[in-house]
Amino acid sequence: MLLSDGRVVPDLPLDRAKVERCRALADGITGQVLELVRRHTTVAIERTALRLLGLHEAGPGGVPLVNVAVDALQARGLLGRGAAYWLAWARAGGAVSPGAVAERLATLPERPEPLAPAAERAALEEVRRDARAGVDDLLRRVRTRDALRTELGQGGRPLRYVIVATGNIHEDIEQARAAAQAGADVIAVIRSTAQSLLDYVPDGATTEGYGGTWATQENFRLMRLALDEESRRLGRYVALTNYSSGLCMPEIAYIAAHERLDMLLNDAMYGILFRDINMKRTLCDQHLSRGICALAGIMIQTGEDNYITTADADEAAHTVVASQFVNLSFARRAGLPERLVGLGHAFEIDPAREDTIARELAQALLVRTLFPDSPIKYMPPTKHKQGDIFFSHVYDVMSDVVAWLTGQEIQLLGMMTEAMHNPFLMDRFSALKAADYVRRAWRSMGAEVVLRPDGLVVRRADETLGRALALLEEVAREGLLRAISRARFGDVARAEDGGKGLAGVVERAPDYFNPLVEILEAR
Amino acid sequence: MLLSDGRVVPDLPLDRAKVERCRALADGITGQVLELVRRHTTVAIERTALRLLGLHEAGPGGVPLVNVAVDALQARGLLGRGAAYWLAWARAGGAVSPGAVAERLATLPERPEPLAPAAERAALEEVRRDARAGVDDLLRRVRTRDALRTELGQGGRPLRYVIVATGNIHEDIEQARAAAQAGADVIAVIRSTAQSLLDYVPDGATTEGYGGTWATQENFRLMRLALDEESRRLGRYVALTNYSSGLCMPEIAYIAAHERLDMLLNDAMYGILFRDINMKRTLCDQHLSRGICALAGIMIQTGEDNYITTADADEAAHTVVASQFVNLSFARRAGLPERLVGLGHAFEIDPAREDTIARELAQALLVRTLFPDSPIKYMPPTKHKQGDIFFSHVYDVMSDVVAWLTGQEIQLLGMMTEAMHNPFLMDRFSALKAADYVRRAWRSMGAEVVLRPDGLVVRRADETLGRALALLEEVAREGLLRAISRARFGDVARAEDGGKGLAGVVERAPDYFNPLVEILEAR
Amino acid sequence: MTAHDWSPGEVVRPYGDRRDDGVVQLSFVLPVPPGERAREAAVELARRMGMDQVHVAHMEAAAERYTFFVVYARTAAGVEWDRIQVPEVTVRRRGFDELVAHALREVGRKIVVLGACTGSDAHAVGIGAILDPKGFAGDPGLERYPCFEVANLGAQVENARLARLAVERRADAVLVSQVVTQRDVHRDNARQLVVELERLGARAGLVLVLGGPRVDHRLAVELGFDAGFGAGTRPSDVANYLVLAVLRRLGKEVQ
Amino acid sequence: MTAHDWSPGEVVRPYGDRRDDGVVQLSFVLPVPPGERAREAAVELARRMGMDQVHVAHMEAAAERYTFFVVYARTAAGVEWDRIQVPEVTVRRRGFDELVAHALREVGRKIVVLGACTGSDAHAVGIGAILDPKGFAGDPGLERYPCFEVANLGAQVENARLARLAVERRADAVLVSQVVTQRDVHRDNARQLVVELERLGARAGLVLVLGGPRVDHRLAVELGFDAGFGAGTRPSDVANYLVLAVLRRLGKEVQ
Ligand code: B12
Ligand code: B12
Ligand SMILES: Cc1ncc(COP(=O)(O)O)c(C=O)c1O
Ligand SMILES: Cc1ncc(COP(=O)(O)O)c(C=O)c1O
Repeated sequence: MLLSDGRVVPDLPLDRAKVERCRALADGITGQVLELVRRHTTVAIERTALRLLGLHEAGPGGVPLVNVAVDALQARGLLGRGAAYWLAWARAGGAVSPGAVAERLATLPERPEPLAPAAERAALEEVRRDARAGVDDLLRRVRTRDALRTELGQGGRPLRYVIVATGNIHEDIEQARAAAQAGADVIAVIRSTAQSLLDYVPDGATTEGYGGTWATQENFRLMRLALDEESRRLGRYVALTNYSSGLCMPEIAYIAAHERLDMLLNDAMYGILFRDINMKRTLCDQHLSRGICALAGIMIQTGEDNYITTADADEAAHTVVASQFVNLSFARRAGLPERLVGLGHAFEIDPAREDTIARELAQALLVRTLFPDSPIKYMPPTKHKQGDIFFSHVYDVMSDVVAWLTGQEIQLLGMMTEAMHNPFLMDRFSALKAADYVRRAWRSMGAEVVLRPDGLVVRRADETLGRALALLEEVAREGLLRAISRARFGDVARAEDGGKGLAGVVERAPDYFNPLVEILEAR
Repeated sequence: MLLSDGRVVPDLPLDRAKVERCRALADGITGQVLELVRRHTTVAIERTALRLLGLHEAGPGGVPLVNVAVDALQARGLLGRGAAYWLAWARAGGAVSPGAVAERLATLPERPEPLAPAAERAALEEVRRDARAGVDDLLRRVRTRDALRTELGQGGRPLRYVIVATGNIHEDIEQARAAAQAGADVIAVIRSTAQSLLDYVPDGATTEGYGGTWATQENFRLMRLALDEESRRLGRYVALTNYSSGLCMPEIAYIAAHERLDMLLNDAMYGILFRDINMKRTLCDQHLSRGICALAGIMIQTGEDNYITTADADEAAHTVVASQFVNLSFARRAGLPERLVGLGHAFEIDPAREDTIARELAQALLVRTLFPDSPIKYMPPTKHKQGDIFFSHVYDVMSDVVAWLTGQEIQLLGMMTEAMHNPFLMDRFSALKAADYVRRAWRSMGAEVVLRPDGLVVRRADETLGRALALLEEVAREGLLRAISRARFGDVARAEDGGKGLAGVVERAPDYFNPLVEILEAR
Repeated sequence: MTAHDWSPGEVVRPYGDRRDDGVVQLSFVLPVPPGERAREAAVELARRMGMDQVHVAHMEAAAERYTFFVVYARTAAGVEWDRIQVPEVTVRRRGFDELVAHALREVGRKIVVLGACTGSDAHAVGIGAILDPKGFAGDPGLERYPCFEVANLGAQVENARLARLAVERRADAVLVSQVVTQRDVHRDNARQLVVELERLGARAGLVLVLGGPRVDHRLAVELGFDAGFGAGTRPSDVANYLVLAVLRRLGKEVQ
Repeated sequence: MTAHDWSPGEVVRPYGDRRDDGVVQLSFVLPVPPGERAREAAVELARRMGMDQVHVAHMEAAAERYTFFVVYARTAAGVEWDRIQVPEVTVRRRGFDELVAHALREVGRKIVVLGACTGSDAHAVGIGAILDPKGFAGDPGLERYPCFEVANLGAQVENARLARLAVERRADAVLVSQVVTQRDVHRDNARQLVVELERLGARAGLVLVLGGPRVDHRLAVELGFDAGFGAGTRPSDVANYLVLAVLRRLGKEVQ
């Protein structure tokens, strides 16, 4: 198969009918969920709307104004109307500055005085205008990002994606620069361990994190500035990504867009399965977060790779594929074109087994072939990494080979110290050097290799597709929520009203008002 | 192609006519040389004959008796008759013990009294009997080796070949055992740097060597005993190899056979090109050494891999192939069946270049396909190894992949510290662990991969064969000696009467007597 | 002298290619650009670690101001084998059936086990490998043992909640997994649980076990746990330990 | 503080993932079987090398009585950048043509260069890379320079013979390659040449250069040579040095 970027990968014969059926089933599955999504809003969604409307800063004690406001509204059971409505209401009441607005919303009476119809219409119109202004501003910023990317151009495919995670944004910047100098094309700043469970976005530049660095607007800004500078110096655009995930999916998407991030890890189910976040909450949040990514041209990356860290990569291969169909469908429903949906998968089969390369090739080629227009993101081995860095390095390099042969678009580089700690500077260097060698050495092999038609690889790919189809049939029958509660993905079972953040899900009132949603749905 | 050991490698279409022509040319080339060989003997050849006839030990000052005797004979210009003749002569004169014989030969008068025809006939007959007895004893020992190998069986193909080279035989033994425990199938004890230029074989167990351990009969014996024991413990036969190379090729072959070595590095031209040994000398010596290997069922391994350490592996690929045809022809003329001729080649293309895998695959597959009955020996990268052990380890593993995909029979494992020092215990361990993983992971890929008919690999292989043919045509025209003097192999030029050891080459007298040669030629 | 006649009491030293040569391989990055001076700095650094015959095998720019080094050197350091003290979780290992029978007989009821990966640590696979039926590396998990009543609370469990549940469910043993160790978050987190349990006066009555890839027995004990298990632990190791420890708690010293 | 405002005078320390964290990676083998005790021995060993926060990342049997370890730890060691003295072969580098013109003009004749890989060392590629026309890494070899008259004697050249030839051919410079370094054979071998040359009273009149992958300037000087070149040397480095050194010998200090 000839890829859009000119690379050639071995042809993988697929049963088109099966593929079409999978897509159709996925659309059915997400369709059901979308109804639920449209009937609800969440504290995160409302906070996002308020951010767009100017409530950026944090108040005393670092509590973001949007949390002050939204928590109060929810406490009074007023959130169903939409925080933007109450902002309009507060403004009509004379509150002007963000602080004043938050203050006013935080101190609403039991039954707030309704506005006169005309005043209300005027107030909402003004808020709509502000929202559009906010969006226009956002788009201006996004265009500068796109302009620089086009001006400098990016590295060859697959883009080399590495992680920084010192916990200290300044040290992160130093290492991101070093990584870029060593050849990295994408920098991911890993978040602090606890962040996904926070129902607010921390504020300001941070220097202490656990297993990662806090995702804050200021940290985003500082890192992107440093990368702009480094990109210019290197004459190669270095992209930045972070996580729109956890309890603040849409807010982070908005902040990220504002600070010109290029990509975001954003998965419709990751939070549910791997952070035990309530499913309704995540499903509502992901939709808006993806709408924002669509608006801002941010490429999302899904997290199916995670499934095979909890489930067995060999047996659960089909769950990855099934989930990708669902994730893609959710994304398209949020307005994302396929070229912005970086479906994720990984090289995770236990290296103690035999013929792992044949199966990894089958999986990687299957995903590549199923979703030709998606910038597929390939993850290296992680779960079976050993403290033996020499072995782990070799193990990573095998995934480099498969990534190259199968024409992945974005390749997260494995670290030989994966089993021990977040990457050190020298780990990234060695990983980049090895990946470089593999790309050079295997250059034309994707075009050289023809797969035996009745061979292991071809049969395995077909079998996986078949099992993915069967799983989708099942999920379509049960409905997604039920399926998740039955551990259909990643061997993880989550109850419909279990998990964190359910309290933050609210029925929309008939007169629910959210100008951001209006704008996104109007596109 | 289905290999005799059951492995399948990608099919490589070859022009049969070209192949046949190469074989024919090689036979022509070696035919000419054999005439020269038959007209001459060398001090090494004569020493070997005397060893067979019982002159094992070393005299005072550790000088081997065979050297005492042969040097004296040559000094008096009597060597053309054959040392064995003079041994018969000395015996007839009453010298019995090896010491006495050596003594007598060392002190021959100017014109030794000729023996009466009858006495002479009797004396020579007796020596012939002794020679046959010596050979029978040798064969008995060889059979015990073969019996143990059959009893225990060897590891899977490719056999994993590692080097020990501490300089101290006792430490070598310790490390050989450790390597065997870690999975090695073949142990090569590298010789001390200087040994190939010594015109005698040192004596006894040694504990000091440079870049290797002295090859002595006692060292051979000690190592083989240790490996017998280790093999039994592991239930897997671990083979031993050393070098029949340099100025003592046939002597070492004889000693090795006696001590039950399984293989020997033995190349018809290596000594000439890489040790600057006179070509006549080496060409004569290699013939007898190979005759002995044939007799003792020792698998030889040729050294074409060395060419591409001096010449550019990419440009000189065809010289490797051409030389293999010649080496094989020499071996067959010495009575070696193809199954005992381990032709050598290597993964040596500069890793800084592009598409090295395609070219390495082409080369490895070409050699494998050209010589289906030879136990091909594959060498890892060496010349372009770096002090960056992490990179070098990855680089080695790529050669593991190629070795596996192309069904090599014996694989010398690359060491990540190749650029620094002789292997450490931990280097071998990591190499074996990685090779193991590659074999497991790529298990069926040889059968999965079909090469594009008009692809890089296929075209490159055909081109190399074509250039090898052209080179053979040239060498056939010029004659081998001339060709070598014109640097046709390994970019190294050697003069016909330059180099070391020419003085040790002697015309055979019409009545030249050498019972060992008689026995070998009678087979 | 070869390792084959190695005997305790000797000083143990790194082995490169001959006994006691003290060879070690190092790699590190220095925040300086490559060059002769940087090389010399690397050599000097190794010397200050007490090494000699320092060979800088590789020096390469890992970034503009950072240089990656690979070094081989010899250390004079050695350790006296006898002097090494290791606190080990030593138990007479019983087979599955034997252990179950023994436990049921001696305890007279099922041993209640609570397991969780605590704090913000979301790594559930490790604790799952120990508790869930499918176990680890073919070794069945604790839920398979009829002598245990197991509840795996999963990951991200707050210490306070875990302590409360331990009391409510009258747990005999609480198994805690800690996988994220950056900035020693696992230490604080583990200690916090001990505090919580003590607050509820429940610590003494419990067998408290810590586990994780960067955990060892010594660390666990130091943090106020009864035992610690590290990378590659098999459920059967834990099962054997638990039965013994619980019996001890119940004053039954039977082995 | 980041490397970007790094400045000499500071103490340079290994950089893992933050400035001055002192992180180094080690690997080594201990001649003992794996186990808790072996692990502790590895930890203790690292401590004796002055490291703390020692993490044994991996312990595996490399053979029955040998255990392979991978260790990450932090060293307190650091080096003062200013204090580092490096003897360097510093030459103002000239381009090919400029150098040739300069040499021919100042010397007034070709500079006679003899090169060899001496003793039993058969590694001819290194010296060939410096002398032979095709050179190294695209950098042409000395034979390409019209200002040099080069003879590459190849490998395995006895020191006595090389010394004799140096005198006979009135060599201005002798280039020696040493690649095999086991048991310090290269040191003895290099020293031997110096002795031979002195015996013939020829040392003083010569520029004597040593090279090889494990050679550096300091070592060469220590062995009685004028300069040393290591791994990755380019012919042009050597050419520039030779012209300068020969001119010095001829009492012409021109730069
Ligand atoms: C799988 C995985 C994940 C999955 C977890 C899925 C899940 N539900 O468990 C996902 C993708 C969600 C994940 C996320 C993160 N991870 Co993670 N993850 C891993 C990974 C790749 C494998 C861990 C694993 O499952 N191992 C397999 C199990 C069986 O092994 P084990 O845990 O060691 O358990 C064995 C023993 O330790 C012992 N054991 C373990 N627990 C217990 C308990 C008891 C009582 C006993 C007796 C024994 C015992 O028995 C087990 C069987 O032998 C490791 C890297 C690695 N290879 O170790 C990184 C790793 C642990 N993750 C890491 C990090 C930093 C994170 C993140 C914080 C990154 C981020 N900022 O996004 C996040 C957030 C997670 C969080 N909030 O805690 C780091 C931790 C670094 C450190 N030293 O602190 C690691 C080491 C990767 C790295 N090099 O950066 N991760
Ligand atoms: C090629 C090679 C061989 C070839 C040599 C062919 C030939 N005619 O040269 C063959 C196969 C014959 C060979 C044999 C042996 N080799 Co060898 N060989 C190598 C290998 C793989 C590459 C060396 C090479 O050509 N490098 C390329 C050149 C361009 O690099 P270079 O030599 O470093 O030269 C550069 C610089 O150092 C400098 N330079 C070098 N010399 C000089 C001189 C001057 C004056 C100047 C200014 C600069 C300069 O400039 C050059 C360009 O930058 C090395 C491993 C490695 N990767 O280094 C082992 C290696 C050198 N060999 C080794 C050994 C032990 C041997 C043997 C002794 C093994 C044996 N017992 O059989 C034999 C015997 C050789 C002998 N008698 O000396 C060891 C040496 C270990 C040690 N530290 O002592 C090595 C390191 C392999 C190993 N890890 O064991 N070898
Ligand atoms: C899709 C996705 N989101 C988020 C994360 C990171 O976890 P958290 O959201 O807890 O920071 C990951 C990490 O693997 C991921 O794959
Ligand atoms: C065929 C052959 N002979 C011999 C040797 C070893 O060299 P020497 O004979 O000098 O020990 C090698 C090493 O590469 C070789 O390939």
